[in-house]
Amino acid sequence: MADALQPHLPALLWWIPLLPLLAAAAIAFLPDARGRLASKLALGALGVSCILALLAANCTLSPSGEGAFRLATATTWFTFGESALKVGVLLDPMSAAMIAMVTFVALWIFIYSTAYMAEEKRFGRFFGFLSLFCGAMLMVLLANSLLLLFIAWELVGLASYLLIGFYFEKPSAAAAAQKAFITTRVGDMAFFLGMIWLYRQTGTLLFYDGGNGLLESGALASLAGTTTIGGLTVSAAAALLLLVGAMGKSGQVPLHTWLPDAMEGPTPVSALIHAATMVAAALFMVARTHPIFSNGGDLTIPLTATAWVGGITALYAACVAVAQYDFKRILAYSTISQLGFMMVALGTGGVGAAMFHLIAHAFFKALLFLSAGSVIHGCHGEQDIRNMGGLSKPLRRTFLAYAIGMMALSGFPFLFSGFWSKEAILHSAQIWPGGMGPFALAVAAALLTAFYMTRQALLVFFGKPRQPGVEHPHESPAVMLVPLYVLAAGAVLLSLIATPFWPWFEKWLHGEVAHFHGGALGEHGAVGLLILSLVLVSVGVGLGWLLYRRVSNDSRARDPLSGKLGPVWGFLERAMGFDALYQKCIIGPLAVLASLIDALELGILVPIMAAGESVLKAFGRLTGASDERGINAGFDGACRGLKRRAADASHSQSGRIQAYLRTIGLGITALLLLYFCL
Amino acid sequence: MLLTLLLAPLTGAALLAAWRGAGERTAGRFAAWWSLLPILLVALLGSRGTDGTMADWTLPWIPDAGINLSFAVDGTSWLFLLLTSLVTAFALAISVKLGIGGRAYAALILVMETMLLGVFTARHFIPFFLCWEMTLIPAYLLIRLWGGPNAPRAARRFFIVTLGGGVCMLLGFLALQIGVGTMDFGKLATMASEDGLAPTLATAFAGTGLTGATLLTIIAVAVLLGLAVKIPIVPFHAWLPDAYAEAPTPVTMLLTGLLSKMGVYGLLRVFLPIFPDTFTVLAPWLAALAVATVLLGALAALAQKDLKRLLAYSSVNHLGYCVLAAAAVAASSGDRESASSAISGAFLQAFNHGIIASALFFGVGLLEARSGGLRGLDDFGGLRARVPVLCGLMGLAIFASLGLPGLSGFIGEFLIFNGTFGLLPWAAAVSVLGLLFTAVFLLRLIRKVFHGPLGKSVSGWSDLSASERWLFVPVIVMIVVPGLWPQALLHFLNADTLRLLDLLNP
Amino acid sequence: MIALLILSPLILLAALGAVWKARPVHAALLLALTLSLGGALYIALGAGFLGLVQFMVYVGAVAVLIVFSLLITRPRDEVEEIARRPKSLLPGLLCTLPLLAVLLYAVGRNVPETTTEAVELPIKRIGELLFTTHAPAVLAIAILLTAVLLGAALFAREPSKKP
Amino acid sequence: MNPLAVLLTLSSVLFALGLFAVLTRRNAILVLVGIELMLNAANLNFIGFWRFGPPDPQLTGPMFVLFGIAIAAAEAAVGLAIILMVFRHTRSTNLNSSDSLHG
Repeated sequence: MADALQPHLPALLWWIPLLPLLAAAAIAFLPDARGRLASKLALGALGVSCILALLAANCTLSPSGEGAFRLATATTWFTFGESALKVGVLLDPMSAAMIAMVTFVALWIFIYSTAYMAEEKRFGRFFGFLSLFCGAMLMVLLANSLLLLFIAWELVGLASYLLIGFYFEKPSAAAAAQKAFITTRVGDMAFFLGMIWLYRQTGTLLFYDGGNGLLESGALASLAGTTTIGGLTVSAAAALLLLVGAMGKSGQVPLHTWLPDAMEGPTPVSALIHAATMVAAALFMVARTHPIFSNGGDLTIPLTATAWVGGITALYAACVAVAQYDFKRILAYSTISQLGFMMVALGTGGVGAAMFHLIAHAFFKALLFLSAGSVIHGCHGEQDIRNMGGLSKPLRRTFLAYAIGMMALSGFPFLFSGFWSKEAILHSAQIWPGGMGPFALAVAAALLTAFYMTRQALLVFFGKPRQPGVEHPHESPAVMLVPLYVLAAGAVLLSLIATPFWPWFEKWLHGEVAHFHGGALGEHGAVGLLILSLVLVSVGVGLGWLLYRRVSNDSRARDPLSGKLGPVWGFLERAMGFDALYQKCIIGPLAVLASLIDALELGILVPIMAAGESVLKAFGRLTGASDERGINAGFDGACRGLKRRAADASHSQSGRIQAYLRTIGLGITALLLLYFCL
Repeated sequence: MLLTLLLAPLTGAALLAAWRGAGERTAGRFAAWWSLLPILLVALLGSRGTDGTMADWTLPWIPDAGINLSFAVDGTSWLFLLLTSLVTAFALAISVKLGIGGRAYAALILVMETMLLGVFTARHFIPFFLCWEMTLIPAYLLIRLWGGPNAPRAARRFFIVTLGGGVCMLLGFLALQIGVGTMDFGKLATMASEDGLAPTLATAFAGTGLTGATLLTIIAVAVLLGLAVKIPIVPFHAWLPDAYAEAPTPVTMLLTGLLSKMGVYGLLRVFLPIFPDTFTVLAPWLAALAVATVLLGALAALAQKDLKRLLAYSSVNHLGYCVLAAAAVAASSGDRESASSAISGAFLQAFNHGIIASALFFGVGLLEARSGGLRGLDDFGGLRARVPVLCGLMGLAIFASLGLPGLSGFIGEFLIFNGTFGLLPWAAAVSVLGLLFTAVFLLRLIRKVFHGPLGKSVSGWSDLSASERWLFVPVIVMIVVPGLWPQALLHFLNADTLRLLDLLNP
Repeated sequence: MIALLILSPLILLAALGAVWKARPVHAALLLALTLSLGGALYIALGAGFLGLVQFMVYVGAVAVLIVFSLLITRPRDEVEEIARRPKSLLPGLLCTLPLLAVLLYAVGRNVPETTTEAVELPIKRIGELLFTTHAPAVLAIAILLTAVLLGAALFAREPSKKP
Repeated sequence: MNPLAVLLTLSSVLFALGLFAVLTRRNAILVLVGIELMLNAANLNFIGFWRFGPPDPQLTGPMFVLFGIAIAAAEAAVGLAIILMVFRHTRSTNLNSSDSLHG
C-alpha cells in the first residue's frame, strides 16, 4: 500500500491542504441559506484530507534505515529578475504526525459543530471559515518553504480573526478578533523579518532541497559563520525573530493577551485554536526550524530564550488560571501554560517531547473545550463557574469526558497521555545543561495545573447548583458526545506510544525502530522525576480538594483562596495587568502619537502649504496690484492725458485743406530759415 | 498600434465632446464602454511577447534640438498601461453606477487616460512632461467641479503643489538639455552609465564655478522634487488627503490608482537610470524619508475619522514602500538579486496598490451612496449583518491592502522587503512597523464599520445589486490571481528589471 | 530776348490778376490769358510745338473746363475778399514770400552759362522719341488719360436715384 | 542780362503766385487755378534750361513738359470732377465748408 502510494505522494500532499481550502472557497460563494450543503462540503473535504493524511503518515512509518523518512519537493512559484523563488511540500514523521492529528481532531470538532452551531444563522459561513482554518493549518504543516509556511501562517491568522469575530455584532467579539490579529501580527512581522534575513543570507527559503536547503548543513554553516549586531550569529538573530513570531502565535508572555479573549468565538473555534490549529502552528514552526535554533550547540541564545520564555509563560498562565471564574477562560490560560511547557521542551532540546505534548494536548484540550461547550450548551450559555455546581449528575456523560480531559491535563499518572508528555518535558528540562530555571518554573506550573483543574472540576461538577438557571441542564445530543469520547479515547491511548518503556513516537521522528525497554526508568534519574511528578499531581489535587471541597452554595461568595492571597488574588484575576499595561503603555501612546502626527499634519504641513499658497496668492495680488495701480494706472493716465492732448491737438485738425497746407508751408519756411540762419 | 492606443481614449473624448445630444447617463455609459477599447488594445499589445520593445512610435518634433515625440512600450510600461486602462474603465463604470458626471466629466477622464498612457510610454522628456502636466488639468477640473464642499481649495492646492513640483522637474531637465544636449531618456541613461553626466555638465556650466557632481545633484534634487510631490513622499504629501477626500470617488480612484503611480514609475524608470550616482548619494536621505512616509502615513491614518482620508493616508503609506525599494536599489553595491527583488517588488506594489486602492475607494463610494454622503468611521456599524456581500468584497480588498499572503498585496511587499533588507537592513526593519500599523488601522476600520451592533444609519440598506457585483468581478480576479500566481505579472517585468540593473552596474 | 522781356511782365500781371481777382470767372479768364501768354513765350523760345500744345490743352481744354465748372457751381460767395481776412492772408504771405526769396536768391546766385544761338525744337525727333525711348511713358499716360476720362465721367455723373 | 535768369525769375514769381493762390483762395476751383500756375512755372523752367542749357539730343526738357501738360490736364479733369462731387454734396465749393475730417 505504502509503496504503491509513494510515486503519487507529492501530488497527494498538495491535495491535503488544498481540499479544505477549495471547500472554503466554494462555500464563500454559497448563500447563507445553503448552510447544510456548506457543512457537508467542509466535512467531506476534511474527511478526504484526513484519509489522505493518514495514508501519507503511513508512508513514513516504515524506517528506511537511513534516518527519518523525508519527502521534499520544490517547484518554482515565481521568478524575479533572474532568481527563482521555489516552494514545495515536505513530509517527514513530524509533519505526518501533525497532519494526522490535525485532520483527525478537526474532523471531530467539525462533527461536533454541526450540532453545536445548528441554530446559527450563518451556519454555512462558519464551516467555510473552519475549512479555511484547517486548510491553512495543514499547509503550515506540509510546507517545505519558510515562505509557504508564512503564507499559510497568515491565512491561519485570517481564519482565526474571522472565527473569533464570528459573533461580530458583539463589540467584545469584534474587539477580540482585532486584538488577536494585531497581537499575532506583531509576532508575524518579526517572523517576516527573520524569514527575509534567512533568505538574504542563504538564498533559499526551502527547508530541504537536496543539500541546499535552509535546514541543511551548507546554509546552516553560512548562517553560523556570519556575525551581526550584538555579536549574534545570523542564525541566532533570525531564530530569535522567528521565536518572537512563534510567541505571538502561541500566546507566550508577553504576547499572550489575545488568547484568553479569543474565546469570544464559538466554542468549537476555541477548541480548534487551542488544540489543533492556531497555537500548534507556532510550536510546529519552532520545531520545524529547530536546526536553526540549535545551530551551534544546545545552549545557543535562541534556545535559552525559548526555554526561559516557555518557563515563564507556563508559570504565569498557571498562576493566572487559578484566579479566573470563566469556564473557558481558565482553559485558555491553561493552554497558554501548556504551550509554555512545549516551549520549554523545544528550548531544552526535547523536540520529540514537545511534539508529543502538542499532539496529546491537542486531544485533551479539544476534549476539554468541547465538553466545556457541552456544559455551556446545557446551561443555556452560562459560563461563570461560580454560577454552576453539581452538574456531574445531570450531565453525567459530559462529565465523564471532561474528567478524562481534566486528568490528562493535570497529569494524573500512568493512564493519561498528559502525564507521560509532561514527564518527558520535565525530563528534558532537567537534563538541560543551561541551568535549572526553566525546570523549576515548569515544576511550579505543573503543580498549579493540577490545582486549578481540580478547582474548576469541583466548582462546576460538584456541590449544589448555585443558580436557578443551571438546575435543569440538558445533556447534549449524541452527535456532540461522540466526538468527546473519541477524543477522550485518543487522550488515553496516546499514552501508549510515548512511554519511556516504549518511546515509539520519539524514535519514529528520528526514523529509528522502537524497542521495549523495561529498564528505562533507571536511567538519568528518571525514577526521581517520576516520583516528583506523582508528588506534584497529588499535592496540586490535594490542595484543590482541601480548598474547594465544601464550597459555599452562594454564587456571590468569595473564593476561598482570595482571602488567603489578599491583594495578590486581584492581581492574578486581572491577569497581572498586562492588558491595562498595554493599554497604558502601547495603545494609549500610539493613539496619542497618531493624533499628534495628525495634528502636526494639520497644524504644520497644511499651514506651510497654505502659507505657500497664500504667498503665491499674495504675489499674484501684488503683481496684480502693481499692474493695476502702477503700470496700468500709469499707462491709463498717460493714455488719458494723451487723449486729452490729442483732443486738444485734434482741434488743429480743422479738416480744412488749406489750413494744413499753410501749416506745411510754415513748417517748410521755418526749416528754410533754420537752414539759412545756421 | 501604440498610436492607436494613445489616441483611442482621446477619440472617445472627442466623440463625447461632439455628441451634443447625449444625456448624462448615456454619455457615462458610452465612455464606460469606450474605455474597454484601450483594455483590448493593451491586451493585444501584451500578446506580442515581453522581450524588448513591444511597440514604438516616434515623431520628430524639433529635430534641431533633438526633441522627438517618442513613445515605446516594454514589459514594465505595459503593466502600467494595463493598470491605467483597467482603473480608468473601472472608474468610468463606477461613475455611471454612482450617478456622477456627464459628458464633460467622462470626456475629461478619457483625456486623462490618454495623458497617463503617454506618461507610461514616453521615451523623451518632452512628451513625458507634456503628458505629465496635462493630467493635471483634467484632474483639477474633475476635483473642482464634481468634488465635495471643500473641493475648490483642495483642487487648488493639489494643482499648485503638483504644478510646482512639475516646474522643478522641468527646470532640472532643461538644465540637462543645455548642459548635456539631450532629453532623451535612453540617451541620458546610456551616457550616465558610461561616463556619467557630471563631466559634461561641468564643462557646460563652467561659468558657475561648481563641480559637475554638485550640478548634477542640484538637477537631480529638482527632478526628485517633482516626483516626490506626485508619489507623494513625506513631507510633500500635505495636498493629498484633502484632494483624495474631496474628489468624487471615481476621481479619487484615478488619483490614487494612477496619478500617484506616475511618480513611482518616474522614480524607477526615469530618475534611477539617469542619476544613478547622485541617487546613490541621496539614497540614505531618501530611505529615511521613505521610512518616514511609511510610518507617518500609517500613524496619521490611525487618527483619521473620515474613511476617505484614512484610505488616503493608507495610500501614502503603501507608496512609501515603493520609494523605499527605489532608495535601496540606489544604495545597492551590486547585490543583483536584492536589487532585482526590490525593483520587481516596487513595480508590483505600484500595480497592485492601484487595483486595491481603487477597489477600496469604490467600496467607500458605495457606502456613501447608500448612506447619503456619510463616510465617517463612526457613522456606520454592523454592516456585515446588513450588506454581507459588500463587506466581504471590501474585506477582501482590505486584507489585500494589509498584505495578506495569497492576495496581491503580499508579493509586492515581500519582494520589496526582501530586496531592501539585503541593501538597507535597518530601513527595512523599521518599515516593518508600517506593515503592523497598516493592519491596525485597517482592522479598526473593519471593526468600526463592519462589526459591532447595527448602526442607525444602516437600517434599510440593500446589499450589492447584480451589476455592482459584476463590477467587482474583475477586481477580485486582479486581487486574487496575482496573489496566487505572481508570475503572471513578473513575467512582464523580469527582462526590463535585468536591463535596468545592467545600466546601473555596467 | 526781346520777346522774353515783353512777355514776362504781361505774364506776371495776368498771373497776379488770376490770383488776386475776387470774381472767380475773372480769375479763370485771367488764368487762360496767363497760359496763352506762356504758350507764346514757348514759341518765342523756339519750342513752337510745345506752345501749340499749351494752347490746345490749357486754353482749349483746362481753362474751358474751369470756366464751365464755375458756371455750374455758381458759388454763393462769388466775391471773395481776400484782404478782409488777414487771418488767412498772413500765413499765405508768410509761406510764399520766404519761398520766393529763396528761389530768387538761388536764381541770382548761380545761373549757368547760356548758349545764345537759336535752337529749333525738332518735332520729328519728338515723335521718334515718343514712340521709342518714351514709349512706355506714353502708354502709361494713355492709360492714365483713359482712366481719367472714365473716372471724371463717373464722378461727375448725376447719382442715380436710389430705388 | 541773362535771359535764363529772367526766365527763372519769372517762373519763380509764377510759382510763388500759384502757391499763394492755393493757400489763400477759398474757392476750390480757384485753388486748382493756382495749381495750374505752379505747374506752368515748372514747365517754363524745363523749357528755359532746354533752350539755354547745353545741347541735348534726347530733348529731355521738352519731353518732360509734354508729359507734364498731359498730366496737368488729367489732374485738372479729375480735380474738377471731385469738386463737382463735393459741390453736389455740400452745395458749396468753399473748401472750408468741407471740413468733416476735422478732429
